[in-house]
Amino acid sequence: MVGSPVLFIAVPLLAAFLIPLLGMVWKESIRILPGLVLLYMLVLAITLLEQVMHTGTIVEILAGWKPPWGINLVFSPFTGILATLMILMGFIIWIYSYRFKNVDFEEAKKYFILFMMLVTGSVGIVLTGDIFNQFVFIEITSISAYALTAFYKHRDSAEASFKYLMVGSLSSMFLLLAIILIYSQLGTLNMADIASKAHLMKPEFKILAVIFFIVGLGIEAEIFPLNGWVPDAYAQAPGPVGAAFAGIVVKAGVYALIRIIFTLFDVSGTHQFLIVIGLTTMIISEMAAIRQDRLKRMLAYSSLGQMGLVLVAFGIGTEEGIFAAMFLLINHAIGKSLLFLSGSYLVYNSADKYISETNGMGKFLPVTSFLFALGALAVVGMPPFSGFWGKFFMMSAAAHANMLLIIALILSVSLIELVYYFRVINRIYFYKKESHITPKKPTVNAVIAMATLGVIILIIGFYPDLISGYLHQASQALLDKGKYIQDVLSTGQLLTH
Amino acid sequence: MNFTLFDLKIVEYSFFITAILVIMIGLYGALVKKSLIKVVIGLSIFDSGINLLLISIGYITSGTAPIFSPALVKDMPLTLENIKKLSEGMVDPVPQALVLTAIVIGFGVTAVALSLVIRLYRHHQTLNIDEIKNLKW
Amino acid sequence: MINDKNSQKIVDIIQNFARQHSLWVLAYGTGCGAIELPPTMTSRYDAERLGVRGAATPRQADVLLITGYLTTKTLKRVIRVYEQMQDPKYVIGFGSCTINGGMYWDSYNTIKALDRYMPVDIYINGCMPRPEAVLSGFAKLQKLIQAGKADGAKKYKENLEWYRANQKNVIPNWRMPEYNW
Amino acid sequence: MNMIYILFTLMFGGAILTFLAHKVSGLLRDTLFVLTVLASTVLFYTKIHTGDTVDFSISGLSLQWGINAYGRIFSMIVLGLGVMASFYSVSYMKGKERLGYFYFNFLISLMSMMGILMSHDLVSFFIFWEMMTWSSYFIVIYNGKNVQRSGINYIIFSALGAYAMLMAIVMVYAHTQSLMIPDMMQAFPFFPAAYKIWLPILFLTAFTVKAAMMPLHVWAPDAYADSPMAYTSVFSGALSKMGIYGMIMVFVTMVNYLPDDTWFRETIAWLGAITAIMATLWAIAQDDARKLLAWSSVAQLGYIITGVAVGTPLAMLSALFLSVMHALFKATLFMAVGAIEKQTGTTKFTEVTGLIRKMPWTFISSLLAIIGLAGIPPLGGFVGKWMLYESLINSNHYILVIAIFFASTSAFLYCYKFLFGFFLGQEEKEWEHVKEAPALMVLPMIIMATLLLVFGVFPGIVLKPIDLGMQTLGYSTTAGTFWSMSGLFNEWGNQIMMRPLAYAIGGTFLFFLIILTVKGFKETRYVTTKDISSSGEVPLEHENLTFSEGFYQPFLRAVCPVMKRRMMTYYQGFGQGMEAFFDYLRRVYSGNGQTYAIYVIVFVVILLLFKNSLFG
Amino acid sequence: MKEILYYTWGAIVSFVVAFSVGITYMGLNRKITARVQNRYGPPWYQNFIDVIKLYSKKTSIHHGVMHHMGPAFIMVTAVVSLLVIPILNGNKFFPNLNFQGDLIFLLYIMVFGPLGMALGAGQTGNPNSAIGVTRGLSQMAGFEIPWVMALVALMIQYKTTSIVDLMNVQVESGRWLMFSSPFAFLAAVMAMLGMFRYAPFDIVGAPQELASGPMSENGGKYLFVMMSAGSVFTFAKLTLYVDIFMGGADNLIILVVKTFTLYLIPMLYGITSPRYRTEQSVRWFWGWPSFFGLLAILQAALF
Repeated sequence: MVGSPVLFIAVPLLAAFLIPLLGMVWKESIRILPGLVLLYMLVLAITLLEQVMHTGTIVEILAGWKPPWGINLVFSPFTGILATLMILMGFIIWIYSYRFKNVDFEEAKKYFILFMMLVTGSVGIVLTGDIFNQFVFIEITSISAYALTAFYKHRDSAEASFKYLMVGSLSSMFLLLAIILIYSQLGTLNMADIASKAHLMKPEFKILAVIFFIVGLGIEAEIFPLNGWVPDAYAQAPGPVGAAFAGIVVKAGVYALIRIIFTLFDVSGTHQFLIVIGLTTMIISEMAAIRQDRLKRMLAYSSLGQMGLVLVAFGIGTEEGIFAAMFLLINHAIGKSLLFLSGSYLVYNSADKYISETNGMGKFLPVTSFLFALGALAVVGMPPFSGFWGKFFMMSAAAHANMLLIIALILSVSLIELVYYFRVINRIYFYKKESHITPKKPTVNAVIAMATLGVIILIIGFYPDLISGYLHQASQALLDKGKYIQDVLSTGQLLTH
Repeated sequence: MNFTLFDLKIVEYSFFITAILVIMIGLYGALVKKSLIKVVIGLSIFDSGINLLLISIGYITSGTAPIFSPALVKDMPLTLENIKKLSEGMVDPVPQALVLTAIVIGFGVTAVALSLVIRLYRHHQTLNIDEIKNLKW
Repeated sequence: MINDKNSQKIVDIIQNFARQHSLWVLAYGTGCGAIELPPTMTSRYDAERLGVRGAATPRQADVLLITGYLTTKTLKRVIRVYEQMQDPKYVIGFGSCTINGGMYWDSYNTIKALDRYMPVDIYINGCMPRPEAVLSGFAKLQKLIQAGKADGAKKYKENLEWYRANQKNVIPNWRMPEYNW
Repeated sequence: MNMIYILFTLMFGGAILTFLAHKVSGLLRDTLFVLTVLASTVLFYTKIHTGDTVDFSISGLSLQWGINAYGRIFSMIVLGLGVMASFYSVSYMKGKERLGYFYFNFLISLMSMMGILMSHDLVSFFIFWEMMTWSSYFIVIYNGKNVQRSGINYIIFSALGAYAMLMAIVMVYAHTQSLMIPDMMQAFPFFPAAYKIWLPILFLTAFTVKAAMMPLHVWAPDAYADSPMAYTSVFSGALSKMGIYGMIMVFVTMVNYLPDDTWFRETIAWLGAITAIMATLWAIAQDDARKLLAWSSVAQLGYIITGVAVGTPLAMLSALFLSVMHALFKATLFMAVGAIEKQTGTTKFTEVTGLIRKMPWTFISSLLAIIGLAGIPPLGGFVGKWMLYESLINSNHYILVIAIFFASTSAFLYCYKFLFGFFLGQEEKEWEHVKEAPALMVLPMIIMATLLLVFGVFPGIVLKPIDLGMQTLGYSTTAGTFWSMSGLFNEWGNQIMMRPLAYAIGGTFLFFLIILTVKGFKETRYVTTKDISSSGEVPLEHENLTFSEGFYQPFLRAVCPVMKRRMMTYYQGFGQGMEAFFDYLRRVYSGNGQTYAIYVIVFVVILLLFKNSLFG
Repeated sequence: MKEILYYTWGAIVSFVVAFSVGITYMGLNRKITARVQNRYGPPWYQNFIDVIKLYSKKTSIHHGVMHHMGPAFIMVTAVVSLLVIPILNGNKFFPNLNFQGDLIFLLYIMVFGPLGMALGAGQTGNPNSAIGVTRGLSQMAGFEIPWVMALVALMIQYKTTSIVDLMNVQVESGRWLMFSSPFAFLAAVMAMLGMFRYAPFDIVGAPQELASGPMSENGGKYLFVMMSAGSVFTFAKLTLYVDIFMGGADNLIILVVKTFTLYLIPMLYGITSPRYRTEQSVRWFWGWPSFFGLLAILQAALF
């Protein structure tokens, strides 16, 4: 064993605190350290994942308290894949932002601290087995996200951040309420324990708890009425942060929501609710996206739509559906991050980030533009890129579950998505550059980061078997509630002996 | 009307009622007031209300602190029955721990919020939330 | 067989007969004479019984009818029309204006003798000639054709330089394709 | 390794290598491009035999590639046109920008077309279908003209079709648990009633989009006209045939099993006929050759669709034969337009006239192609049309045959306009410098035009593989009953022998041509087109008397009632309405943080209020 | 080889007959027109003279290869349609290719020539020619509709697309199709008005407007071939009508009588009519004639 899941939280957190200290000694270290940490985590995650796929879930107990009482970390195939994905995205985004704020040491320091916090929080959300612990991680993520959103002083980023904060703090209170409810009913905070005792809860309280959870976690999962902050935050945050939101934070939010709905309670109607809310999110945000005139807002709205799609896929509830949802999640993480990363270079030197300002960039930034197009094709779901498989598996899962109307709806919404992405691609390649824009060449590290994402898209597109085996196991792991409970609780018993 | 019962209930529910009142006040502040400062204050109040609610769950009327002091334990052997008996009148400590964490988080959020308010004021020269709408649709 | 002299003679007779009885007329309505053509063609005099028939374009026409005075400006067009016609082709000068200028004898911008500019096979006298005169002119032309004497086109070809000089003399801006026959 | 894998590897690898070679040298790129097409054609025809299959699986989906006789009909079009167009485009695209991009997408679209023909399962079919869509889309916008109009229209409609197909595919998959097309065909009769209606409709949506059928055709004229002519020949000739390919499969395997398939067939047949009529009328109204040919393509596909929908053996034969012929003559014509565009820089009839003496070979090939397009004997187009009419009459489609006939009679108008506009009319000084297009561009045109003539006199050459393909589809053999090497028969036993008729036509023509030439040979002279009998007036050098503005004004006045409304305006209205609606809807994101907070509370309240109905 | 010679011989014979009959008809047309206009008129053989004269023109000009070939194209239409149309019942005397072609081939070969000639006319560069061609093509789109409707009606009624079969039907039943399918006959005759391009449908060559339209640059031998083709084609068309509507003919005399009777219709209609504009003409054909065509199809489909 190379290490245990706790390292995923401890190491980056430690790194976050070490950055300012090391920065005093060697300025370059603040850039190198996060990368090293993330690389280590990535290696660790992949090793652990491989192990988990063969031997089964790893449950780590913190501070020696047995699971029903203490905090535990669960590295199951499901959580493991998500954590690996997040760390991978974190690493790629680190490569991309290695030269971020090259001249401004203080700013860069802040950025890397907050970024590490963000990764810590998100990975923590996924790995933890305790709802209150999850709440804390959510808050860590949120606060660092607020700060990262407000990173640029000269833009309207404070406004975006404040909106995020208002909505975020409101709903975190609801999350707390939900936790209170559960605790008052069951007297436990451990997820597995809650899951095993959920039937003891009064049904009204259970529903109430679910509702509060949905509201509390929906903010990070970006479901419809709670996602007003998303376009603002994505658009105003620095490019890599936007990518991190799309690639890391949302995934954590969706995970939390899915965990609550699939494992904690078996309230009837939640799956249908997921579908309804996912469809609503998708439809409204895609409709908003097509009318955007700013690139990043468009990408943000599109991100919302994608997450809606993921929620619908989860809502199907069958193993196939979850498999498809995971596929879509991964595709979205990779594709949308690529779009954010390359998109921020396409509109690098423009103040307002209008889509029209990407005109003619294909000539000046060929690689970036190509990768943007690739990302767009992947997100839209054009074969033979990765997005297609996700969409296809999702469709066939829905068809197996006899949800044809939903497929039709999703497809018609996808049409909208296709239109606005192709509009941008057209602009990039076939319009004349606006004279006041000076294109900014991407730095080498940025190109490497983006190209890595592009290559991943192509690989998954041509050879989906690469990940589908893992994903099948992950979806089985999510569905097999009993095994989860048994894994977590039995570990506790094993340790006491 | 059963006087004693009512008397007891009102004490027991008073925490809840107060907490909900505080939450409502907080919501009013956060959702209706136009000044950013007042919104932040409202959020804080809302926060406090939730914390109050959280504490009230673990609270038992006229309970004792959840500490096994030597005076309390005296010479009792630490069997499961004894612990159960002892802890009967005790207030549940977990909500309190949670609340402590929540307060800290709330503090952090409020601090970030206030700093954002300062930034917003510098940027927009106003604290009216309706005028800070550069980002929309 | 065709080269045989006798048969060539027979062929000539047939051809001349056909040419004589099928006169397709391009009536270039230049002057007042054009008004005399409708009575000639319609039921009162009915030139069609002689095989005389209007042709729409010079390419199809056999006879060019110059019905009256020609201004120098019109002359250019007439020459062009004439040159566009196919051999064998005939020109009928119509009215005294084409002979000697008639009442426009001292006009500065009409030509006086059509003969100097294109070969005229038949003149029809009068100012204006009545349809009877026109028909008699056609009959005369038919006789000429039968005798093989209506060879204006040949004359034109042979004396092209002379005609051309005369034409260029009166037409100031000569901008026409050369008649490279 | 299986030959089929090698074929696809070759084409895909060739595409990527061509793309990369663009950075190295132009010659290498062109060579690689042509070699890829040639090599894959040779490989396909020598090493891959009818019935070859290869199985593999992706993510638990078992897939199969292979080729059957039916696919071979279309592969003939795809690869044939591919070879022709590849030679052509090397010359045509010389000196243009982004050639790596162009050739890459060209090869990808060829590959995906082959993929469509060789997919025996629905997922690879869909994948190749979408690849075909995006690769052709990238070529449509290659010129950068009307990108937002033609490109977006194309992609919207294609995606509409593709998504409809995806829906159908997942429906089939969910129902049969198999992705194989033969499985689907076998299972179709046992599908639930609703599936039986919806599956054909969904599939047909996809296919008719590509085949540019009436309500879904609006993308086609712009897309055909705006892509580079070197590709349009493939686009209109081969890519649109993929729609026909799919349609035939749907009709043969699904519509046949519908409980009431008559109205279905009638509807599609009529839509095809209406497409033909309307597109013909619009083609007549065009002043740009590319637009004219584009509309004409739509019209021709209308005939084919009608043939497919009628579905009798003779009609199917005619549809397939017309597909091949349409590929030949429309590719020739688009190439001719490309040659003219390259030599003169414009494709407007109102700008170019009198090229016949400057570009004689282009003229001859477009003349033959136009004769084929108009369906005039003895060229291939006539054979197809003859079979179409006979099949319609034999199957009692009385009014339909009139509609088709009207379309094809009106087609003479634009046929003439095309030839007249470019090649005839007065020869102008402005175009005096124009030379014949390079040999690489002319040769493919000549070859295809000659083939058109050969196939017209000996239709059996083409009908033989078509017959084999139709046997794969479950038709009994039609050889002898409907056609022989140069003869055609209808169901009532009436016949037409192309060879003696062609002799008669050719003999008469030659005889009178000789008379015309020999008679007075010395006294016949050539005069320029300026020397015309225009009332004795001499046109000046810069005066162009060619009649090219408002060419068919009287005819268009006669048909104006039906041309007042364009399908496009409806779509535009719909699109604008939708966008306005979206604009209204997105105002929920008001930009005010407090509003968002209120949304949170309202969301909670709603959930609490409806908690019983939601989570009961 | 023997076959080819045989058919060539048949073609030459039928060409000669068609030429002489057709050109006589055109002369008669001029004569009758003159009499209607209260003139004496040219002799009936006037058109022979015209044709010979045109042939004996010494010089001629052309504007290019297409222009040169144009008349040959139209001759192909005339001759090949004559070859496909059986001239007498039972294919007597005039052996031709009528078993090799059917009505649909005929419909298409009938536009071969006009299109070819249109190309020739186009190459002249004369705007009148091009305008004439556009008018002609437009009008063709007009009259082909009732014409095809009539033919389709016959085809579906008698389940054949062969002209010979239609003739045989009439011979066997002893009833002419013009009586058993009156609407088809009506539509076809109305279409014939357009086909012959006499007034009021003489918009193509309208001499007063277009200077004889497509032919305006043709003279001499070109006009000769075109006129001959016109006369042959006139005869071919009339024979076709007689064949499919009037029971064909057993010998030439009957054929001449029948065709001339039929020929009187467009002739007399033309003499007494002014000229339509193009769109009026086109719409006219899509009006009543097409309605009759529809009726014919209904009749054929229902009874």
